[in-house]
Amino acid sequence: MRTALIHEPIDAAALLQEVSSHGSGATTLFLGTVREVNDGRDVSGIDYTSYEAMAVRELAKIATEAVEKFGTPHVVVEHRLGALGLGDVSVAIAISHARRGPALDASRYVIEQLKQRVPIWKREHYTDGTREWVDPTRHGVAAPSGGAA
Amino acid sequence: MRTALIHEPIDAAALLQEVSSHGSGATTLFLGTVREVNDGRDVSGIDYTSYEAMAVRELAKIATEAVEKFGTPHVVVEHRLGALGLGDVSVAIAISHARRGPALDASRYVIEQLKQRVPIWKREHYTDGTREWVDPTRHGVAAPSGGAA
Amino acid sequence: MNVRVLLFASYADALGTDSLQVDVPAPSRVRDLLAAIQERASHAVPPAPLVAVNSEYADLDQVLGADDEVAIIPPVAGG
Amino acid sequence: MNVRVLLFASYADALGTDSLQVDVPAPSRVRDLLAAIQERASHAVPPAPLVAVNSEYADLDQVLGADDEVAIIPPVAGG
Repeated sequence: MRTALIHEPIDAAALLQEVSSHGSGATTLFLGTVREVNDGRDVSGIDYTSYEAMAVRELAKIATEAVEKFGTPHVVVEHRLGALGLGDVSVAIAISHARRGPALDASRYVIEQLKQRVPIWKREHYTDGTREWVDPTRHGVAAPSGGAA
Repeated sequence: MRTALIHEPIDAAALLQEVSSHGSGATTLFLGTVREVNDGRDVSGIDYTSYEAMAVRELAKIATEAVEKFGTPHVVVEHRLGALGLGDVSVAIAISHARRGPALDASRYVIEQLKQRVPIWKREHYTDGTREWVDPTRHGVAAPSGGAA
Repeated sequence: MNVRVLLFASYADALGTDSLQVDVPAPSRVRDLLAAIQERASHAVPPAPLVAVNSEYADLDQVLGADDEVAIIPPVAGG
Repeated sequence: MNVRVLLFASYADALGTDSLQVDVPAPSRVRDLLAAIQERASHAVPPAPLVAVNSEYADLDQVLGADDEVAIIPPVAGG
């Protein structure tokens, strides 16, 4: 298990390598990426900021919960901070498990918990030159929220 | 959308690239890999064989269903055939979507349907020199089945 | 009529071949063909396996033509 | 006592700073600190935001010490 906040591009292939194991029959990778439209506005990029001391601890707690809940030590999560452009990967979650069910469940668990608990914020930049902090709580449950994922 | 049966190693990074899109906020990759123990027996490798003419069609049908059901064209599935060793990737499912929920759901849909419908068979080779066709229907629902995933 | 039957994996091993030509009356249904195969090779193939006709899953009542290619599908194990 | 308060993202923008020193009586609870912040900067921070004390989520009744570092957490938006 490993979790990290990083300020460089995420290397998804390296994460897959890191969780690979001869005991695993299934590997899942989840990537969050910066998408070009959010709430109907044209996005040109996103700045990710964080309360790093706390985010590091909260990320590690979530991964530990996943390890205990789904019974695999092969959980690696990286979240990138800083200025990201369209298509850039903001978060990567790599998990391997003997069986596919828990590998898929664990991947979903980590991204859902991360989005609820880890103190990371994003400010979207729009093509019209404006920028705004994203507030997922302003939207109804059914509406897409967040610029990435 | 693209599906294929291939006889060479699967290039997971290339599949991620293939489904990437500025309209996507979430990308999922599922990999099935050959694991070293199945039903308590030590596995040394697996031969994958197929009724290729039908498997090609059935794989394409499943991907088409996923495209329609989850509303993203970014679905790529490759299944490898032939002699695979421990840790080798037998199947890769790459999907990207504007939002994470449908990306995760689509990944699970494709692997579950693939395991039920696509005419591919595997013969496990064990470290004691024996080999056997895998029959997932011999097991109860709760038991792990299959050498990979 | 003579129907071409494809066998795979454990069924091909059990019958020692990956295809058969099976003579059945015209018209015949999938279940009639399976009964004929059971006569030739009882226990090698279960009485009601998955069957595909021309690369599509078919049910036991599907009517067969002489040019149809029928595949007997062992429990699939992809992934 | 003087408690150090960290602000982030939209809250830091609204208050024009990423930290405050807030004077509250000892002992005080998280809710007392939030009331003091509301007095200084009403509308910039909602009345009951998420709060962390020493990098752990805390509830409104948690008692604060002078050395505690309190963070006011805007709606998180990671991923």
